[in-house]
Amino acid sequence: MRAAVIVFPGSNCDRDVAVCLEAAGAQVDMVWHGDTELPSCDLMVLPGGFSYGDYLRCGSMAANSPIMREVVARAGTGTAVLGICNGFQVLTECGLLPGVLMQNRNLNFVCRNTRLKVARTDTPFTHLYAEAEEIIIPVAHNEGNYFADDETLKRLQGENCIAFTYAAGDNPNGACLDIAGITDASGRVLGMMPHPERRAEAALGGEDGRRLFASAMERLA
Amino acid sequence: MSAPHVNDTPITPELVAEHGLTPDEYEMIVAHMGRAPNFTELGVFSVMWSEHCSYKSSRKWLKKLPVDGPQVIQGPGENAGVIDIGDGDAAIFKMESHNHPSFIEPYQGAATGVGGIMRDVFTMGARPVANLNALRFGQPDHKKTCHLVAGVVSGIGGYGNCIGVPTVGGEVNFDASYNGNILVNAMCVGLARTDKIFYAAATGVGSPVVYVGSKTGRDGIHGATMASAEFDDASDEKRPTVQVGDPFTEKLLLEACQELMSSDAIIGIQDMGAAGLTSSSVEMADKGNVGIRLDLDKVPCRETHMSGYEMLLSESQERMLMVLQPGREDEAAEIFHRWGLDFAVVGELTDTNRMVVVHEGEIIADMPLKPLADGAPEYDRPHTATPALPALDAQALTHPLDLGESLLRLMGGSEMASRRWIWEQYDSMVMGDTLVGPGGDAALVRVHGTNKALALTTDVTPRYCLADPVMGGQQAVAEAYRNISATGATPLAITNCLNFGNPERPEIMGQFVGCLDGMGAACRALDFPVVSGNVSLYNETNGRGIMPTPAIGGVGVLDDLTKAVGSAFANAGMSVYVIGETHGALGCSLYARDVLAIDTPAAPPPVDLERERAHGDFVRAQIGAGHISCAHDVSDGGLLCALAEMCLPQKIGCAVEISGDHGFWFGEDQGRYLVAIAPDARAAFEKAAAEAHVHIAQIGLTGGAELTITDAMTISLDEIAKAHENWFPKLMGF
Amino acid sequence: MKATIYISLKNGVLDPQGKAIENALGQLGFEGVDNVRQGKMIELDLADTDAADARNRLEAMCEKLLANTVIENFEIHLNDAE
Amino acid sequence: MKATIYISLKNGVLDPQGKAIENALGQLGFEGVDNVRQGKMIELDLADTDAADARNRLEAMCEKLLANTVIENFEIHLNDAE
Ligand SMILES: Nc1ncnc2c1ncn2[C@@H]1O[C@H](COP(=O)(O)OP(=O)(O)O)[C@@H](O)[C@H]1O
Ligand SMILES: [Mg+2]
Repeated sequence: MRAAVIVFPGSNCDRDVAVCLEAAGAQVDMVWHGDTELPSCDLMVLPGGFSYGDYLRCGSMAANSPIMREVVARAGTGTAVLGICNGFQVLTECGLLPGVLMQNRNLNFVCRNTRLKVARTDTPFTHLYAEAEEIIIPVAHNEGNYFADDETLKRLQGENCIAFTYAAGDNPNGACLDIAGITDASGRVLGMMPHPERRAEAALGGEDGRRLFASAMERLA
Repeated sequence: MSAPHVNDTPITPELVAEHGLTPDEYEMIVAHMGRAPNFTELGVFSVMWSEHCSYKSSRKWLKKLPVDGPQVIQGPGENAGVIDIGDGDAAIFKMESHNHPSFIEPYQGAATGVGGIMRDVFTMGARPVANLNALRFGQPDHKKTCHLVAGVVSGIGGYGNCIGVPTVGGEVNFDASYNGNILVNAMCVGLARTDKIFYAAATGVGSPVVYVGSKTGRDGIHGATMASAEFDDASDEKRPTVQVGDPFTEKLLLEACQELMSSDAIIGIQDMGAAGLTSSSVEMADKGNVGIRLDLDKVPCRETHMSGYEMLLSESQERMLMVLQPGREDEAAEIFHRWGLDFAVVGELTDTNRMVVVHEGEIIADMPLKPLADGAPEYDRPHTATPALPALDAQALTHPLDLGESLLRLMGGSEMASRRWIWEQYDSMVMGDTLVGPGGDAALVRVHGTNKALALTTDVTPRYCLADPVMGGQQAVAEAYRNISATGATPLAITNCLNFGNPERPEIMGQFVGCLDGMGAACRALDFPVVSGNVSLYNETNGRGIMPTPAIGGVGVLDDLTKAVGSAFANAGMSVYVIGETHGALGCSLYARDVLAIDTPAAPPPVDLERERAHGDFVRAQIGAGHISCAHDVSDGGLLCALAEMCLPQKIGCAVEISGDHGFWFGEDQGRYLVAIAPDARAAFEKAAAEAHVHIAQIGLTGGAELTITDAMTISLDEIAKAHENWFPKLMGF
Repeated sequence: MKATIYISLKNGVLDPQGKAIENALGQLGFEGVDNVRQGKMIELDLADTDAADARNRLEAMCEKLLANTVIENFEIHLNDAE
Repeated sequence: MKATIYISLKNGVLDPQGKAIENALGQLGFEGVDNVRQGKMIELDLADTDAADARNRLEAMCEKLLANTVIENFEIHLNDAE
């Protein structure tokens, strides 16, 4: 699998996710935001961090950077996209996924492990998880409170686009329907607030996140 | 046409005083200059000779600290200290205070404190890999406390999280002496290769002096002098000097500097911290024993009509000064421009040993460098030692609460309650190498791509330092040593941040001298030298000083991270031992303060440095041998609180089979650890202790969901956890 | 020409900051404060000299970047006076 | 009574957000945009019926909570009309 990790000024989980992709066996290209050329790849990754300082609205400026036009075009032809944390915010800002990520309910940044329920397993990212399996993945964000209007939420449910939810009682940010991650209808675009790359080896406390990269490796290669 | 020039301002005694200089100091300046300084020169001298930049009250005593060792690559005197951690890797670290700015504007004050200390570390070529902080606030119920806690914590997180460096540990105390003067000490640790370390010294006459980073505004003008001045209730008026941090720009600056550093274009580099352009250029030129000529018309400015005085003294953040190899300017400019940062050649090195500043075609300052850099007087301020206090006799005291109630009060009180509310606001995991984050003894951060880890901690117990500065100084170093040892790592070196009141008062100066004496002794005995540090004096409001607070930042290394042990019980059926003798020292203990409500001062627990070292060596060896499955040092709250802390994280209880009085359970005798030993390792562990002449005692067995002491106490972990976890959220309103 | 853009959350969109401010005001003893909503204000200078052009450009800036029209409304004020 | 409070950074205080927005607008091809400053706008309903009282209370709210007067200025608008 060839994966392109898009690096925006202010991205700070780009290396972390590249480490996990490589550990899973992928060949990784780091692509600078100002580039307009994207190498041919099977997966595009928008990493976590504070692109453009999270100024104005998280992800808003990154969504308008030159490389994103290319990412959106490629996504349109079926190339898979994974947006983690700030990457998820970019995906909603550029319209690849619906809704927005608002400030956390208690207005504080939150970094801790959360229990997640895997709600959709027929995607290239989640097929190695069991349906309704509970896994532990950390979050670290100030704006992870997923919001969409009722109609959109209904559609997400109807089209089985909710990939991960926070387990009951463990919603760290007030997200609607406890949403932690969503996909597009095809399942090839995934945006999620939790950071699978931070729990992908035993030394870091657990390996639940590793299977997400292994899934992608199997399905997208 | 020429506007009135600031240098037309006459130098009056009042102006000299406003610059924080004494009449004698002014006379010395005149003597160095061979004439009266003009207004700009006075400003430059005043910041360079401020307590903050010149260490004039503390230098004499700092010189006595041990700064050498085979592990030391660079001791105090550079932007940060550097130690060798093997395999060609170096750890670079320093701690610094941002106390006064954080009291005035907690968010920005704390944020810029974090930004500043990270620049100190990455100017030396390191990539920052961990941040820690040591915080002191006033009483929890003081009217300003919550506002300050909230602002400081989100400021630290706001900056560190954005730049993408994990905040992995720290400490927090509350005490009335900090009501009007909080302490915000930030520590940063970075990694570099030992052959790629950058220093501040500028060499090569004619080499270009280059300014990079953000533009200069009127931020924090006189910040350095403010940091050395006592607060009074009129300090509100000093507000417009607040600097605003921009972590996004700092992240770009970090990446751009790292990119340029991978070439050999840089001769010397220095961040613009306190006293900005002035101190960075003076220090670089002085260290290289050259002169410097600055052209202020080239300095990128954010505001119009800035005077030379303002540009020289501005403390705008996220800026660096570099001296480049001649001819490499374009290559460097390309990098900084690509990262969207300002880049300007603002001067050159000369052979004059003078600092000459040009603005609008005129020389506005021309000063000899040596006196600026190290001509400030060194004061031997009068100091009186803190009188010795009697020990507290545990036997003579009746206890108002039973063991369980006492335990709950301590575990759910301001000093011991969980700091989760704080650390969950910090990204402690970014960079993917945090093996142990906040909540353990020392944090463990893997050296990226290796099997090694750094062990990091900050420690000091101000109430001990107040009662007995020498013991308090020793204890702070010893506790850092212990926290690192408890993970299995080898303690290597420390940084410090020495927060004290007004040194012009002999009893405060006595505290300073005593603490340094104690620190020095402990560093020597434990082979734990000081490689960097910072002094913050005049921490007082309306004549009331803070408790002496010499915060220690300790760094150790674990060569094989698979050998690390945690501080929490992980399995039932383990034997629990206490290492070190327990006499029941209640003087200065939290129990004496919060349960017995004793307010007559008493001696703190004594530190026995020889034993401290023997116990540390023993614990590390036993961890290395695989005999110990978890280890925790015994500090605040004594044995019973330490036991509770080991039970809570994984909800594994403990049944204690020995009995003791309140002194035994809550005394804070030093040099102790609690360890859990698997049944099959007990014999080897006990044999090793006997051979090493280390006192150990088996006290109980892990298991269950309660903490029990036979015939004396049964308390569910849930109940302790509730008290422990609820205090902070309740204080902060959620 | 100077312009100010006011960006506010659409009705029905939850405003956690507004709620938090409302609670905090209550705790400080300010009573009778309701429906607190927090928005943004962006001030800028434009090189344009024609007001209609300026307004068109500002609208485009809002649509493209300054506001997230899924949840936000914007309002443009031109301070032509100056 | 409805009120709106506008909070902006004092002159001379660094506004990293404003600067970042200015750069982003430039990259999107919007030229001639300068001095972008970002501020806050807080809308609220007040139980007060007397405008002078309301203004006093709002001032107190700004001083105490809404504005960080170390670095920010505030401006109060009462929409009595409604
Ligand atoms: N300001 C803070 N930031 C991050 N972590 C903190 C902070 N204060 C305390 N902690 C963490 O809480 C734990 C307990 O702190 P403390 O009681 O000071 O530890 P110790 O007594 O072992 O030195 C430690 O892991 C420490 O790193
Ligand atoms: Mg400890």
